[in-house]
Amino acid sequence: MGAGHAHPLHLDRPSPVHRLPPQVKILATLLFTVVVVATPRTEIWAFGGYALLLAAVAAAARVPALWLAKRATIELPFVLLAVALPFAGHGERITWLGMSLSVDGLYGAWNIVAKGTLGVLASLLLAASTTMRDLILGLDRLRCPAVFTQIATFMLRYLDILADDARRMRIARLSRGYDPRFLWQVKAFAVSVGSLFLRAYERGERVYLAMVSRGYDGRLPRPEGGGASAAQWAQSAVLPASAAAIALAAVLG
Amino acid sequence: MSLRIAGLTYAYPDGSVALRGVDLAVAEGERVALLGPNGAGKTTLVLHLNGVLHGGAGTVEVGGLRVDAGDRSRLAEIRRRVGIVFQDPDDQLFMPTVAEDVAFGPANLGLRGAELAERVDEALAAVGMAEHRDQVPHHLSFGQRRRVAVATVLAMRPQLLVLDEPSSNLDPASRRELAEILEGLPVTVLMVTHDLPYAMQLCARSVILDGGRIAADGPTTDILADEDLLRAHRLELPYGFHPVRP
Amino acid sequence: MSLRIAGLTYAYPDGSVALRGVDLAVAEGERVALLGPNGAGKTTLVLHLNGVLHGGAGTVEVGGLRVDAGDRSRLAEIRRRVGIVFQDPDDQLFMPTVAEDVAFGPANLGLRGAELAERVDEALAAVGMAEHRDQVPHHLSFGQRRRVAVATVLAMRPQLLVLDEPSSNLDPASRRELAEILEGLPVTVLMVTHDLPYAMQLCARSVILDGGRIAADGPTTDILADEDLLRAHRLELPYGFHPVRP
Amino acid sequence: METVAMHIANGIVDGPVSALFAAVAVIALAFCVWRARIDLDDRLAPMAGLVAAFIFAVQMLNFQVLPGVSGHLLGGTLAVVLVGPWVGALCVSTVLIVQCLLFADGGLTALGLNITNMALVGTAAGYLLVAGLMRVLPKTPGGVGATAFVGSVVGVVVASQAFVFEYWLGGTTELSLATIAGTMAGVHTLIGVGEGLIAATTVATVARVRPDLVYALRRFRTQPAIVPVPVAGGVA
Ligand SMILES: Nc1ncnc2c1ncn2[C@@H]1O[C@H](COP(=O)(O)OP(=O)(O)OP(=O)(O)O)[C@@H](O)[C@H]1O
Ligand SMILES: Nc1ncnc2c1ncn2[C@@H]1O[C@H](COP(=O)(O)OP(=O)(O)OP(=O)(O)O)[C@@H](O)[C@H]1O
Ligand SMILES: [Mg+2]
Ligand SMILES: [Mg+2]
Repeated sequence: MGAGHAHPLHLDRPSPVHRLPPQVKILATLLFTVVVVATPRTEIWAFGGYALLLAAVAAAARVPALWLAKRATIELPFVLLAVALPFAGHGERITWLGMSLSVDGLYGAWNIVAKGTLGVLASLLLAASTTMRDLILGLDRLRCPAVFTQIATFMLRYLDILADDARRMRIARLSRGYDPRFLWQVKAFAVSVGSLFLRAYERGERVYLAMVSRGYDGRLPRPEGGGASAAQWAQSAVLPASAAAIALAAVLG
Repeated sequence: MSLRIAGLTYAYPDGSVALRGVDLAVAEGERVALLGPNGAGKTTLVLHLNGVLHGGAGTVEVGGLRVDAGDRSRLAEIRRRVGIVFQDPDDQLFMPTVAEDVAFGPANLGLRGAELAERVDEALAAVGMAEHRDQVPHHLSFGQRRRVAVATVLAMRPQLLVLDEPSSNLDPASRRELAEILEGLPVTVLMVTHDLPYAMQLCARSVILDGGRIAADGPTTDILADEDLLRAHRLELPYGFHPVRP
Repeated sequence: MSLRIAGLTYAYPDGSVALRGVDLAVAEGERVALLGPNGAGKTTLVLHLNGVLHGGAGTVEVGGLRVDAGDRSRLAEIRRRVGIVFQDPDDQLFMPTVAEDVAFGPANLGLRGAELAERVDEALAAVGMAEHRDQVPHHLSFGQRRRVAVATVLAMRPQLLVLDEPSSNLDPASRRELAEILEGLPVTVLMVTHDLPYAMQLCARSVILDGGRIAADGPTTDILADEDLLRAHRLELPYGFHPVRP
Repeated sequence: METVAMHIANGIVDGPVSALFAAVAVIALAFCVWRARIDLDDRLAPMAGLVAAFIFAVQMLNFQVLPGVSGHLLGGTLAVVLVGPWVGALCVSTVLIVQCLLFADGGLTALGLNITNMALVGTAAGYLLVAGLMRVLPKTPGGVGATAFVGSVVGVVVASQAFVFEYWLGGTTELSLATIAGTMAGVHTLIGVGEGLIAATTVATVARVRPDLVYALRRFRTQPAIVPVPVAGGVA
């Protein structure tokens, strides 16, 4: 986690989605996910519609499908759970290819896979188009209490320091003849975790003092402007609004 | 901006005592060198000047304002006036790019827009790092990081400038250029250094700190001429250096 | 232990090119100073000498063994022979106490018990840090940390000793004591420094690196006497320094 | 059966129950923010950030508990010992919010559930145990380490049972609750042991070198500012 406070899921692209202010993206993602989760699981076609909406956003954000697919594997434990459900579920059962499956379990599996996948994809698109610092700025503009953004700012800074110190300690050890194959023992690992923590803390404390010395008062200087224009709110409202339209059509139709 | 320290005492949380009653007064516009062996307490003293460290006995006054950790608005005012260049540039740089890091301080002072950009450009140009403005600070060489660290403080235009070993890791030309910048600034300067020729060049007055106490205070030429005094505090003029009056 | 570098080229992952074809040979027992402006690539070069950085073009050979990141056992052998004192002492120190940190290297070389204790005591005594042996390294002053960093490497008794700005942040007496230690060691030394008088005192030969290329290589007295050459690479003798032949 | 990892995804628990727990989380966190104001001085702010970063980093390490079952650490008890219950709950919540938004880990609509389980229930259980144990155990690095270990195991298991309760209220598929409860408890005991070991060494190291940074030790300190380092109490 280094340059420009990008994070492993950030894709640096010049796209209209990347240029949207973070607060409108966060809100759009949240509303979209709420609509998805609120849709009854029997409205199978509605979920297809949501998937198309996300595909359009991905295209606009210039995020490749393969990239999304790979990152979406974070959801795998839940997919595995879903696979088990038709066997473990209760109630009415049907037989398919010689297996006895619970109908409720089948719907349950579909529910988890569909809503889970759509949720993960929406979050991935947000992550791909927003840096960690922008996210914190966005939360700040959404009036998230300052305690959270302050902790998050420091967390961000410390992630850099932890990674940096872990790297420095590794180089220092290697340069003095350490061969991890022999000495990888629980104790050595535990000691280095403890001292990494302390080291990072004390470095971070000094960095914090340096920030305070230059007038830091708990809030990073906001880049100027940064408020979202009406057009930008409208652009980002397209996603949750069309999702809501699909949901209404499905439930009423 | 004058500085007045009285009876300053400090121990770190682990119990090591770093300052044992320091008294020091620096008049407005003076340039003073703070000399002393490793572990003398110089950095600890520096960190008291804007209240970054506090909690021991004694008082620090900057331009007539007493540094008091409890009074946040006064502390903010003091931090506006006192600029500290830390000994380790990695402690000083934390923003994602060099330019943002230099802008951090002035932005906290309320500067915006063209005025802010001008301050940043000016400070980066002064240390010769203008062409690195968009790089990540921790991807620079050590000496380049120190130069940026100096720029972050220059950009705030402090009235009391405190530098902790500013010349270390600078290449010889940058070392001289920094001396020229410091000579041209109409501010009070307190400079910690192990580089006695540098102290001689820049500061008319020197103070020796050892074991957390002031051991000597006087004109730099007199102090550097007193071999016994220097030897008693692990100071000595470098090989090949022949002091000449400036 | 001889050193031979041929056509060494390196770019950091973010694309900045730090070395552009460096050729350098150092004979066994020689002491060579590596000079050059900030950002010249000196540290980058140093980090290649034991394979910490690798992956560019060119070759590095230490005592006839080629440094090759793929061959772990040979790399371990090379790291046994090459001792590097990093520019930033925080890069070097990581154990919970000073004594454990100094013992880390020799213990990896297989030393145990009394022999190990003796190495540690000797190295700490050499840098004058024996009384701090049970302290936490990052609770020391910057200069004290640098001295411990030197001790961690001395304790390994390397055959090729590489020092990246060893004298920076040291008090003048420690600076001289380090020079005396280095003069007394019968090993090959490559020393990066911005302290030209120090280079003059310790190294008969100097090499100037600038922009990732070797710009000059010759006797230190000749190089330091060539004002145009020095000026072209942001080097200059400090104020008040009059070179005299040792 | 495969077991749900700790971060609940969208669609596992139904909408109304998710909304209910979102409300619970907001109210409880508002209370924590109010109480944390008292604790959060100049020094605690960076400490809270580091604890959050540390939890964030260890939560990224998913490790195999049993074949086919992986879990990760929660870090609630570690946070409580170092920064106290109120700031601790905020640290864990911050990590959960950032993970959910930037790492797609845990569903956005399940955020209330995840915060309730990991930042509130797990942390509270850990804290109560730590507060109790610190009365009887020695106030040494060893003592705090042992406390952190026990607190972590219990905190993690209790947090996993909170999920069982939520699933009982609003699970989208009917499953045998006894099986879920049993599996969750079993798996999370193992996770808890791993977590306990990391928390114990970290806390013991910090307590040895910077006792002033350990919240759980603060109440018992006689002198607030300068205390000689206590002799290490036998924990690695
Ligand atoms: N964070 C810390 N915790 C505990 N002790 C410390 C800490 N920092 C410094 N010390 C101790 O306090 C004393 C003074 O340290 P300080 O850093 O002020 O020295 P200094 O004069 O700046 O030395 P140098 O020239 O090496 O930078 C030393 O004995 C040092 O070991
Ligand atoms: N981690 C890094 N990532 C990217 N670029 C880097 C990194 N470290 C150094 N550089 C760049 O590589 C070049 C050489 O850096 P290096 O640290 O080798 O310089 P140096 O000669 O040691 O300078 P100094 O005298 O300031 O220590 C510089 O231009 C620097 O900006
Ligand atoms: Mg210092
Ligand atoms: Mg360097």
